[in-house]
Amino acid sequence: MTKRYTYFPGCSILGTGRACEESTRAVFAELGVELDDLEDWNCCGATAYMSVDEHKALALAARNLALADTKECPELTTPCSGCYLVLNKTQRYMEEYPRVGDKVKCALKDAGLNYTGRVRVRHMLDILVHDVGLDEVRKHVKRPLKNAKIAPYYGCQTVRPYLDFDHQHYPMTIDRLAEALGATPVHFPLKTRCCGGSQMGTLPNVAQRLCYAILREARRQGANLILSVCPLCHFNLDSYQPDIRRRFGEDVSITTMYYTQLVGLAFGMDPETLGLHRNMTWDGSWLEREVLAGATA
Amino acid sequence: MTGIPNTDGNGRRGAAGEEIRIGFYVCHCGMNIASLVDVAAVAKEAAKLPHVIVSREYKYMCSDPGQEFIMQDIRENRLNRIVVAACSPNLHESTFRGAVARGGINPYFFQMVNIREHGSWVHTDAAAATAKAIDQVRAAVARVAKHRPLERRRMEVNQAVLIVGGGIAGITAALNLADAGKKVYLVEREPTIGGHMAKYDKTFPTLDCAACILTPKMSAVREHPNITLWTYSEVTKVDGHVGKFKVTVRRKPRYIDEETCVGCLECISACVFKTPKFEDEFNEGLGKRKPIYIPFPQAVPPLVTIDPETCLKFKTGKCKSPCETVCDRKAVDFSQTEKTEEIEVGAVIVATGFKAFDVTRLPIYGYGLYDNVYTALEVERMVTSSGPTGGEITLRDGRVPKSIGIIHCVGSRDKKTNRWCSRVCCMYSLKLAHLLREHTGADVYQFYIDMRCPGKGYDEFYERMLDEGVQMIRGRAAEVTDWTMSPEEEGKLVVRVEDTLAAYVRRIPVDMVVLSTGMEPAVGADEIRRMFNISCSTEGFFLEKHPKLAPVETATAGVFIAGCCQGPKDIPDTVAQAGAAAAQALALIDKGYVEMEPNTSYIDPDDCSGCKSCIPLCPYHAIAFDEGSKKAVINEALCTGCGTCVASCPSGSISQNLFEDDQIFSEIEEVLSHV
Amino acid sequence: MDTTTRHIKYQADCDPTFAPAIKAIPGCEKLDSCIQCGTCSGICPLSIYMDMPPRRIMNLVRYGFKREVMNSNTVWLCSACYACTVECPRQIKVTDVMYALKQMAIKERLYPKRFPMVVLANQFYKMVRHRGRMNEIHLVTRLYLLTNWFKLLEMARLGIELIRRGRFSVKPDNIERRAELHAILDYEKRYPPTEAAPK
Amino acid sequence: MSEAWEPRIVAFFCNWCTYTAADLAGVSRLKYAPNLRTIRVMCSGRVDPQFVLEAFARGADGVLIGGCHPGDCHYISGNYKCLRRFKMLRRLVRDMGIEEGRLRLEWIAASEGEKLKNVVNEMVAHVRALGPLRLNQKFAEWDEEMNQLEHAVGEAQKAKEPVHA
Amino acid sequence: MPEKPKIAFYWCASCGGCEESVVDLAENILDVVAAVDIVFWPVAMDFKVSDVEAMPDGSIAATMINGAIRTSEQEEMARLLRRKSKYLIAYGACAQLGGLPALANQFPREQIMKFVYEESPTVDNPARIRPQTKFAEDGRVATLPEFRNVVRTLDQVVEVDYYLPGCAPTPKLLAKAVEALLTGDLPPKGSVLAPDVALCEECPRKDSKPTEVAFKEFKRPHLTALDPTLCFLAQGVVCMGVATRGGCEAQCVRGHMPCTGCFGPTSRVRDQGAKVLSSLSANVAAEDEHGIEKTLAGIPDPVGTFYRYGLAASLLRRKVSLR
Repeated sequence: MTKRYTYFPGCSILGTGRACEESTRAVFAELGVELDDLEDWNCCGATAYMSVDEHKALALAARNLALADTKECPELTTPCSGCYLVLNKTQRYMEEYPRVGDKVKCALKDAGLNYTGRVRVRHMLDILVHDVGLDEVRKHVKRPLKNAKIAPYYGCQTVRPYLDFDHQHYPMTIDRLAEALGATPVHFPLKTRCCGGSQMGTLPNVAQRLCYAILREARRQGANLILSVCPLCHFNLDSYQPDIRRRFGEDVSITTMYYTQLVGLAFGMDPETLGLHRNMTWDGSWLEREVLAGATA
Repeated sequence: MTGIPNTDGNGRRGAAGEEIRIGFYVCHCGMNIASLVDVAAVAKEAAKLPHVIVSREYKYMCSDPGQEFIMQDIRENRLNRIVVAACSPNLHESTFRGAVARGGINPYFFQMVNIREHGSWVHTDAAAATAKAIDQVRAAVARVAKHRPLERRRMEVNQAVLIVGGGIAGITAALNLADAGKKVYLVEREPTIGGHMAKYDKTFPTLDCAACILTPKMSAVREHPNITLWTYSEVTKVDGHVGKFKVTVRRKPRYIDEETCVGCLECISACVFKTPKFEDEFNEGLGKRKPIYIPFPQAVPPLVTIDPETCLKFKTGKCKSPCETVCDRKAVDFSQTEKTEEIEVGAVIVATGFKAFDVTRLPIYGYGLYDNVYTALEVERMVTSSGPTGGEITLRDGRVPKSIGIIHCVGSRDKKTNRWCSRVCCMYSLKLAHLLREHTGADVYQFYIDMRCPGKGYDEFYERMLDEGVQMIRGRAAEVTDWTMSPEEEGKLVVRVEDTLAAYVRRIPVDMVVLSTGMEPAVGADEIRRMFNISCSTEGFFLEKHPKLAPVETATAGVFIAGCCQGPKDIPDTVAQAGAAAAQALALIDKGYVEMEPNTSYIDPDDCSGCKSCIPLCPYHAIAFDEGSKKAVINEALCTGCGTCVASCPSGSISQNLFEDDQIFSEIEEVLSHV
Repeated sequence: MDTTTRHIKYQADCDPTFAPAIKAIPGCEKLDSCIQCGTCSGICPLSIYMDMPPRRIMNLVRYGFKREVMNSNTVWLCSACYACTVECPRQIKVTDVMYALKQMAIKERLYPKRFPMVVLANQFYKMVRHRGRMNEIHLVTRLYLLTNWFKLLEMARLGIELIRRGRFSVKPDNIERRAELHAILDYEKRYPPTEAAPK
Repeated sequence: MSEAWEPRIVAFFCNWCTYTAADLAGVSRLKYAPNLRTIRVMCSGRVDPQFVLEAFARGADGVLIGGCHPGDCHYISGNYKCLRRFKMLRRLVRDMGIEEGRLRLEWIAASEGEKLKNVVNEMVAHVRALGPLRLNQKFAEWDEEMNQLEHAVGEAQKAKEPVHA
Repeated sequence: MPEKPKIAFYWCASCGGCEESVVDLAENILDVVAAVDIVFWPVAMDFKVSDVEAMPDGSIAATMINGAIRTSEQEEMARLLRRKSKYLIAYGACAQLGGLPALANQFPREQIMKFVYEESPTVDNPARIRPQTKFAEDGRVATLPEFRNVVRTLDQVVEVDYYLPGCAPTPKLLAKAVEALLTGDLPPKGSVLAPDVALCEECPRKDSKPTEVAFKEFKRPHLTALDPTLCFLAQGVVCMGVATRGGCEAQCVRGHMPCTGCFGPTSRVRDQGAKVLSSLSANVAAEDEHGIEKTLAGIPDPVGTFYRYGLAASLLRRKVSLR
């Protein structure tokens, strides 16, 4: 059974988030899910656009919805939590506030686009766990990750404010996914706490402190791996570990990866294919040391 | 039952030949009406209408002088119809009918026009509001000309009362009524009466022991000759109406003969399960019970119950049943089956109580995730000396807590869960703070949004807690977590909160968190509501007839409500309301009869073709087919006057008193006469 | 030296147009129902850095303390994690209120000078308007050039790492139909909000 | 009438829910359009389709029926009977060329003063947009075709009168 | 010997069945003829309108007009006969209620004209010629009556004294009416000369109806095999008998057809269709909106079903033309 979704990659996927893209495509291809790229998509506007002009922010994101509206499959999916939130919010606000919705629709119409409202924005995690299903995932597992102790990190915009398939404060979706891969999820009280997001660029002391707390707590709870869902969260948690060590004088280093990379590893895929070499915290021996050795031992 | 005929014998198509003389009165209601509606214009227009002899305006028509005008005009101007334009008929229709009757004419020669609630209070344009008032007056004048004299019906009232729910409300009401000599049926779903109150240790603000004040009342219920107590039973069907409700009660088998069991509890010790193994509902799961159990030692009736879900005899059929053999009175009876009882009562008091908020709906407070997060009800059981821990406050790992955080408003004042204030949580949280300090000496923090202590001695109690050193942090706890940032937080739960009065975000490490859960409508409240035809608010609490003036009556005559099924309240208020409900029920049945509005439907046998279309439409089965005459007949005693059959009769052969077709047609005609 | 200052607010100090302007923005309509419980501040991961907790901002906005709100750093610390919005017992969309305040501040140039968040937002806005997509490297470079250029040096390590791992995309990415995008974004210019939108 | 046209809506409210909701709207001082003319019945089940047609025939621009929410009827199920009749009546009325929006059935509980206000305002706005129905005036217009004849016959009669005299 | 009372018959918009029903008096017609003088009966006897015009006003004892009023000529005749008659009797369903011709009130005149003269499959009229009210050629002028926009009952045009219901009235009712006229034993003016109780009372299937009939579906009689002894409503077939005056002796039901309502409502009902609608829909079994709609969909044409005879006399009278 092939399932098809309209795919919105998002800007960061083209740069720092390349590995997220690579592993997502590889894993979904393996599971027989087709991702049909949205042609000529534009930036969703992220948090910054909303700060400057709300109408433009909604119109900007709505262009993508209008493009998706013409696609055969009205389910629009994206690997980036920020994009997921913005597209979702745009759609809901257009419905909830007809005044705004009408204006945005007029703007779209002026540019020759039409938005009917049939598009449904889905998170890739939702598709993996609910549409594909954990049973199907389990079938593809060739390398159960017995020794991996996972701190599942959902971040904020995946779950808030629109998550409808799990609890927003203490979700369990990744925990269940990790179990399906043979790994052990640990209790992780900070699983939905913000990593600082784009504040990393503007207020590094603040954002790094937030990441410090997350990394530290993951180790404290006995994890040897943080799984993240969003390219930005992953970037913050993965790339700044040396800075955090310097700033707070504590070694909080821990391997981090996208959940899709872990799924790929369990499926027996090559780390290179999954873009693992692009992660700052990736160390080629990790798999050998933490997972395979443990599994055979 | 006596049904008094409701027609005057003049026939239903208008009183014979009398001249119609209408008096019209418009009320200023101080400035409530007159500030927007031009009452003088209304009176002037009314004066021009057919049959109107007198048209007056007055400042307060409902006052004694206002009513006196009507009576005087009836006498002096030989009026025989009265129309008053004032407030809602729901408020003063009966007042004016009384005046009309005292004036010497039938009280149903009266029609009221609502120009306040439906007029001056909801409109802003004086001309439009006046025009509307005039139209409605015109309709009333046209209608009242077609009114006929009617009599209220009297019906005998059964002298028994049904009380649904055996908590403190049901118990209070039952004892009040039984002491007054009335027969009471008390039906309780659980194996024992006592309700939530039986689970509490001490009661605020006096800190008297709940059991000490409740258990004597429970025994009194059991011993009262006028009370029939059916526990482990549920109402399944209700028919009839005020004065004569027919109620079906399902009595679940407890596999113990109630007559012979004396409550020696030998059977429990004899059970093949040597140690209690199953979750004990009464102790909120903190303790364990056996398949054969008694909820708590002072349970009433003091009978054991066998739970077929856990009993081996039922599960496997292979138990030697030592319980059966040990009982020298042979009270254990595995062959027992469900029984149904049918009773007739004159009035009903519904006192089905509440359900504590399910804290798993708010995972942000970590219940179920962290061992040391408790609900208030669990802690209540824990501090009780007869509870599962014998009154010892220990955490699940056996430690005695040194610091405790009590979080208010869990499932209250929160639009995501329950919007309303549960009213008792502030006070019981303070009480628990006191008890917990008393038992453990721990530091206690209260996290509250607003401290609500209105009640006799309540604020004093709050002050006493402040004096005792309970720390009050004004802020809704944002989360409970075990994530730590500093050594002193290690191994503790951290409550993260903004102390809004200090304007700092604080992290308070505690050993134990208590969630002060709010109140929700009880499980099954919706079925009860449907059975007894009670309205409910959007939250699901039963709706009283009037929030101020009829707080224990419901929209259904003869059905009263008491306690938390009507809304969250504390024990004193519950008891007061239960007393009020008992008094109302008593007033109803002690009178011996009820008077009912005469707006019943009737069929003219000459007109009816016997098509039977109306028969299935009557929700009260008041219409029957007379096999002799081959016509439909309405039993007036059963008719409640909805008029559904009237609207449906395809040959127009059913009429409704006070809502005759021609009366309504003339209203339609008149409200549109100026279109 | 006497440094005592007088802290009193006269009603005339409040701006009566402030709250209505904010409440008119979608998402901010429930502002008045705030009960000052502090859940937003308590759950906010960044409130510990704010000079005024979000709860206080809510109160100041609804009663018209525009100057005080605009002088505070609170809105610029908000990272839009939506925790406050989700947890608010009155279902006030606190994040949207923060956005509304940011928009107003940027429009009226009322933000604390050279606050990096504002620069970031503006640069992002311009870049996306121009190209249709955002390039992280370009954005961050511009941000540091405009605010604190020697930060660029600090970032050298990270930059080199990113290049090494193939995550450094230098080529600015453009969408094809930019005219279409501009038509959408300039809609308001063509039809100012006072005029009725054409059907 | 020379005054500008104002929609006239005849409302049949059940005593227990919607009439009481209207009382509540009053007590709460909610403001709504003054175009309603209310007729109180004990139950929405009493609303005879004849009443609705009569109201239209007498010149109503809209008819609003208000009852208790399903499951909340004071008389157990009168509102269901009303709902069933309404479903058929609305089809009939539509087939007779009267726009559906002119006939509404709304469940408004005693506690829903706010809903009452909104329903009335919405309906008045909707009927206003539809324009006048005013069947009574239409009947008069239709019958005008006969009046011309009556006039002509009258004239002819006058001319002939001497013959019979 | 006193002069025999004068009687007139006239035929407006109807099928002619009412005229037949007079003949259906069979040999009894001789008694009638013996007792009265028929002074005007276009279908059977050669009288001219001018003869009637010549009569003194009020000189005819009773005139029975059948048919609805659709044309200006019918209006003219109704007025003339009204003036000349002491009693004017609306004879039959069309005169009383509008009858089948009144179903045309669902369509505007233009639509009817267009269909009849242009679109009907049996019409060949390429020039789209339509009848004119006035046509002049060679100095001669031909006129036709005007076709009205509204079909009317007789009493919407002139005052009516009595109604003889039915499609057509039964000879029994006619004979009774004539007898009443002759003896002067007349009910109050405006009465319908038939029992004021619904048809069920005299229906042979009355006893077969159970007391609790709730409709799960509505069946259409021509699509269903029906029990010839069981009440139609009990079988889910729309029978208007519950809302229709008796007096016909349930001839249709005896012929295994449900009542379609030609005797009109009882005196207590203003709108027969609304009443039967009320009764049938209230007795639908479904409780949910969807189920209710599904059941009621079994009556695909409510106007045609509930107002087969009564549309002109109904409260709404005719379809409002949509703008």
